[in-house]
Amino acid sequence: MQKTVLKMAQSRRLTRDVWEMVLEGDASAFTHPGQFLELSLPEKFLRRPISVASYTEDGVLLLVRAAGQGTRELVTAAPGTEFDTLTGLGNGFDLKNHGEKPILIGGGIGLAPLYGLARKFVGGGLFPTVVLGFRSAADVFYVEDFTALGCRVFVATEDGSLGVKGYVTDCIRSFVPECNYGYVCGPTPMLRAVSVLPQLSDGQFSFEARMACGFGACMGCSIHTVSGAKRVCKDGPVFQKGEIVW
Amino acid sequence: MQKTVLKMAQSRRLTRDVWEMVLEGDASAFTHPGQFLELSLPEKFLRRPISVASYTEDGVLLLVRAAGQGTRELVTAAPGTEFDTLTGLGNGFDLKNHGEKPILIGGGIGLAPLYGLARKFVGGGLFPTVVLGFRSAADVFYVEDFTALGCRVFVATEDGSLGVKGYVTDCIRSFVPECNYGYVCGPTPMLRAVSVLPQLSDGQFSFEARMACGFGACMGCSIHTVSGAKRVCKDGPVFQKGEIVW
Amino acid sequence: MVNLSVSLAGVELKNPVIPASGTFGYGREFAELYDLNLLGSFSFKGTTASPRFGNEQPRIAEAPAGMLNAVGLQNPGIDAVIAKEIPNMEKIFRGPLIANVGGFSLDEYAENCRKLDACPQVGILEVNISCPNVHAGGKNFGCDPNAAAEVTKAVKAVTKKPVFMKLTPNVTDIAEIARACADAGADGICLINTLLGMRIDLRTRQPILANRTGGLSGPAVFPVAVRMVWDVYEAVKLPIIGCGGVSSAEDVAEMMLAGATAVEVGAANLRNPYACKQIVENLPGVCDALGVDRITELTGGAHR
Amino acid sequence: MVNLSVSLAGVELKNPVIPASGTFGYGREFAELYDLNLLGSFSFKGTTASPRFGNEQPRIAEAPAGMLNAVGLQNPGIDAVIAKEIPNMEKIFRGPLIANVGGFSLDEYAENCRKLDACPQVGILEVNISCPNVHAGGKNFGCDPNAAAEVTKAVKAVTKKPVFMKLTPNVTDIAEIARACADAGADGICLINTLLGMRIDLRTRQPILANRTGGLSGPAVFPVAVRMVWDVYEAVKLPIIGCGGVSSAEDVAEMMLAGATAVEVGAANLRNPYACKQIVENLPGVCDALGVDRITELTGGAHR
Ligand SMILES: Cc1cc2nc3c(=O)[nH]c(=O)nc-3n(C[C@H](O)[C@H](O)[C@H](O)COP(=O)(O)OP(=O)(O)OC[C@H]3O[C@@H](n4cnc5c(N)ncnc54)[C@H](O)[C@@H]3O)c2cc1C
Ligand SMILES: Cc1cc2nc3c(=O)[nH]c(=O)nc-3n(C[C@H](O)[C@H](O)[C@H](O)COP(=O)(O)OP(=O)(O)OC[C@H]3O[C@@H](n4cnc5c(N)ncnc54)[C@H](O)[C@@H]3O)c2cc1C
Ligand SMILES: Cc1cc2nc3c(=O)[nH]c(=O)nc-3n(C[C@H](O)[C@H](O)[C@H](O)COP(=O)(O)O)c2cc1C
Ligand SMILES: Cc1cc2nc3c(=O)[nH]c(=O)nc-3n(C[C@H](O)[C@H](O)[C@H](O)COP(=O)(O)O)c2cc1C
Ligand code: FES
Ligand code: FES
Repeated sequence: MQKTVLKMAQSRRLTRDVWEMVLEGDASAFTHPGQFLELSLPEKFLRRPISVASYTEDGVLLLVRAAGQGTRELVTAAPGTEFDTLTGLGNGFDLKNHGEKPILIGGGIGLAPLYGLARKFVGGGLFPTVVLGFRSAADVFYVEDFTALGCRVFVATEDGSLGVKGYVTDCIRSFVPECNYGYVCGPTPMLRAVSVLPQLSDGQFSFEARMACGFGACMGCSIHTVSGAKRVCKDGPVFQKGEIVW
Repeated sequence: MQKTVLKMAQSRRLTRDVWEMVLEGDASAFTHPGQFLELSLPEKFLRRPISVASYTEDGVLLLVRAAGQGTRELVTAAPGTEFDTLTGLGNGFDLKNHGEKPILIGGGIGLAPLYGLARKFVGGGLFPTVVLGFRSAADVFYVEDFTALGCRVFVATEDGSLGVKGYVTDCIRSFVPECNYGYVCGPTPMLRAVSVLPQLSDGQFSFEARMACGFGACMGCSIHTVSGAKRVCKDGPVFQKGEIVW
Repeated sequence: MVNLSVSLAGVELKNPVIPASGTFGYGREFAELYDLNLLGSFSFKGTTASPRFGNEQPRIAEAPAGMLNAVGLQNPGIDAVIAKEIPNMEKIFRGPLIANVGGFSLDEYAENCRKLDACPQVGILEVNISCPNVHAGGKNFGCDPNAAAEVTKAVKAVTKKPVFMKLTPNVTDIAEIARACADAGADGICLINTLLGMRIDLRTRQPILANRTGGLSGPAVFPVAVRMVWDVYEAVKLPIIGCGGVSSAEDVAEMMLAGATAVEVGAANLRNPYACKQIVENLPGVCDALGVDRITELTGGAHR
Repeated sequence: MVNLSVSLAGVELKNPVIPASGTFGYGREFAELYDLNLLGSFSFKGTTASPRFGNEQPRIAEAPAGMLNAVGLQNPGIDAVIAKEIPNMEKIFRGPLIANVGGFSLDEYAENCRKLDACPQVGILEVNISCPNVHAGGKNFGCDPNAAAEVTKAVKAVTKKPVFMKLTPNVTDIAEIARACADAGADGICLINTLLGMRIDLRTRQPILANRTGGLSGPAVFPVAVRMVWDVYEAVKLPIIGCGGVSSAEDVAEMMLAGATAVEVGAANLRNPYACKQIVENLPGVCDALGVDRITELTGGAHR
């Protein structure tokens, strides 16, 4: 973990509620895709946890959904706005034990950390399959960015307005039955549905929780695992399938 | 009263703790020197009351002492910073009933509203005598500005490092015994000392109080007067000598 | 069109937004800024039998996301309020007024309420029991269920108007106090008054307030107020006026979900004189977003 | 050079700054950021007899100038704490530790304290009585002077270490509780724990916290904490650890002027992991500005 100041370089609206933001500053604390940062916002006591969609030495790419007041302020901040930030939080994805046939599965804004993961894999010569689920065509974003990396990308929308009609699980069952190791991020019901797909013998699941500290001090984010309580912020946010108690 | 947004145009340091600030915006709610405004600062619940040292249609001049955290933030705000502000607060000085030989008496930052008053008087062809008291030479500011208006200006410093050694009252007794109507602003002990100068048969005294609303709603700033409780923010900040209960 | 009207023990308000006592004076300063008739009602400054200056200066201190006040019930006394202020208020607000009543003895409460009972402009009596009982060594009426019940009974005996008991949050068990008031015949509960606090001036090394302690209000107390409204909603079957830290239409909705039928806005008026107006204007949008046609659907929603 | 050292019932601390229980874990995460030996002490996470997971998710909600937590005393249980955590803490902090002790019965408090009495690394036992008493229908020990006194006695009977009773602010009369603890033999008082609060999610219409209510802490509670420290200082002749909303060296000074001998810093650590370090670093400057050579001169200064 590092405490540093990140400066808004640019913000671009992707859908009605999702923005792509580039923040500049010291990002050297990041070592793994799937890690996150915590931004301090004016007039908010708690920091806001956001995954790094990708990071370089001197900046981060964030994909942010304007979910409430804090994220709304964040995405509309003027270029040059500075944010006191804790960087390099959480464990991130393990790229080494990616199983036989890895697949990246993202639900909505949950695709954010998978983008950096896909880049890392591609950088290492592995082109994972990617399945992205959205509410409807109007909510779809970043599909081209995954495609541009050279990944095979499937899109599912709940209303069928783009790609496969249904959930990511429907899509996976029908179109990529061969994949057996998942890297998964999205809303908890989606994580759970994916976890019971019999084809996925193993995988890594990224969790969310309301956090106070984000660095392991307060036990605010603890969840049950097979080996007892674990902190989403410090022991996660990525957990191995076998650890998780649903 | 009006609620409006004022924008910091420029800020200039005058002494170790006093700044001159120009804020731009709609200042049409001001009708009298001695009125004040209330600036809202980020992360502070209560607004900060500050006298207008002078005003035009589209801006105000403030003289601000960095007394605490709020005023420190204020004086160091970057040009362009916007402040939600309540303008046109308080009654201000009455210029009509200025008595025979008016004198403006300011203590430290209390000289701020007297500057606008002096300008108004001079604009109307009356050149009042001005007595300004400071701790020491290092704290002196705005003397030239009063002088430039054409006023006769006396300076008193407690340590005698500039002008008359002593308090404004010493200065008045020795050098302007003929003045008999005071316009007075400064710390309360000074107001009281001035009020008992026998030569001042009458005058107007500007008071300070900790305020919550600044516009008469909360009774937070009430003081005793001969005609009962009065609100410094709404019935004042300027009170006639005869009204005041010390 | 969202229906914003609510009913407080039979008194109909066009919406649930009510400026809280002590933060709106007698409405005059706000009437210069906007038409007060857009409000549900307003609760005017607490009235005592005799005129009171209140505490000495300073009476105000700052706090994180809030403020302390130790005004000390400054008011011109019940007779002047009835003779001058109520007729003035009638000119700027046509709806039913809420009369906030203070007192330092049972007799004083009863006397004030008896006089206010005769004022047709007053729709509701809001009895502030965060006052020290001079006959009980200065013990706060609102901190003891028996004392709270006695005030309720004393007041109910002299008026036919709905009586809302306004509770202090500085107690171990707010539900117990609310139940005592309910059992004694209260028509509704208003809560919370301010939390006791103190700030000290580092330079002088003395408490900032001349009264030493003051009442904390503003956004800082909002979660405490929501919790207490929740507790009281579980404890009594009376309409609740929720109060404490409300500064947005979203806060109003949250207070109502916790159990409030109407909501008072206090310190927010002092920071932003247009606060109540803006809240009223934003309320339909918030209801729309929550899929609510009648705002009364929100009341107690979090208990279901 | 300002002398920052203070003494808490005979335990010497190099300065009055102490991270508050539950906001500093067992120090590990902070030791990666700075040398913990710059702290006066630290109060580690509340310990119960058995391992506890605590409450279900969500456990955290936001509040204006503060936060709500409903962690629910997650900890590995007294035996694991003594076997693993205390030896670990000894490696990263050389001074005396403050052991925060929870309990749901008198026996549990006594048992935990008896075990901790045998740990030389522990300098002070800080007994958190904001816990429900399972033998009294879940009534909070800290809300009743008799229950508070009983816990004090039970604990004092099993340890020679100084015992600081940590009080809940959710009471009508904090001085009464403090006096009960003092009379029962407490060596000091720590206050305040969190204020009970609630937030409701407008979308789901349910309380945000799975536990419904949570404890409010952070700057929002600072004026309440200062007032209660003041009240307790007037009531008892014991050293006080002031706590609640402290986030700067100035706040430490204000708490001490109100009556605190040392000061705990809670939620501020969560928002800014360097909070305690920065406070310690800024303290000499604040003392200088106040013209104080020994920081102990500040304690109770506002009462003179
Ligand atoms: C490890 C992690 C990674 C995340 N990555 C991303 C990301 O890459 N992009 C993105 O858009 N969002 C991400 N989120 C969710 C994001 O943190 C929330 O949407 C955001 O905190 C909401 O803040 P708000 O002020 O807009 O909403 P409000 O509802 O006003 O927030 C109130 C409080 O609740 C917390 N909160 C609300 N929703 C969530 C949530 N879903 N998860 C955690 N805390 C929440 C807030 O942090 C704040 O403390 C992530 C969350 C976690 C835990
Ligand atoms: C009518 C009026 C006119 C004023 N005009 C000027 C002026 O022209 N120039 C100037 O520099 N100062 C002026 N002041 C004083 C100025 O308001 C305070 O210095 C300022 O509010 C201090 O804020 P702070 O955050 O720096 O200090 P803090 O001490 O941190 O403030 C804490 C709280 O106390 C209040 N407060 C502290 N000191 C005072 C004070 N002396 N008067 C009123 N409230 C106070 C603050 O407003 C705030 O609510 C005026 C005050 C009043 C009432
Ligand atoms: C300056 C001030 C004066 C107050 N005067 C009264 C009063 O006279 N009677 C009363 O019952 N409550 C009084 N209150 C309490 C408010 O009505 C309200 O209960 C409290 O401030 C909490 O609401 P808020 O957080 O929205 O301010 C006063 C509050 C403030 C800030
Ligand atoms: C996340 C969290 C966990 C806490 N856990 C404990 C605890 O285990 N034992 C205890 O006595 N107090 C606990 N507290 C209370 C704090 O120690 C402190 O008394 C309170 O938060 C007020 O201080 P603050 O405003 O500085 O946070 C906890 C507080 C927080 C925020
Ligand atoms: S948020 Fe504090 S431990 Fe995870
Ligand atoms: S500050 Fe509110 S009446 Fe003067």
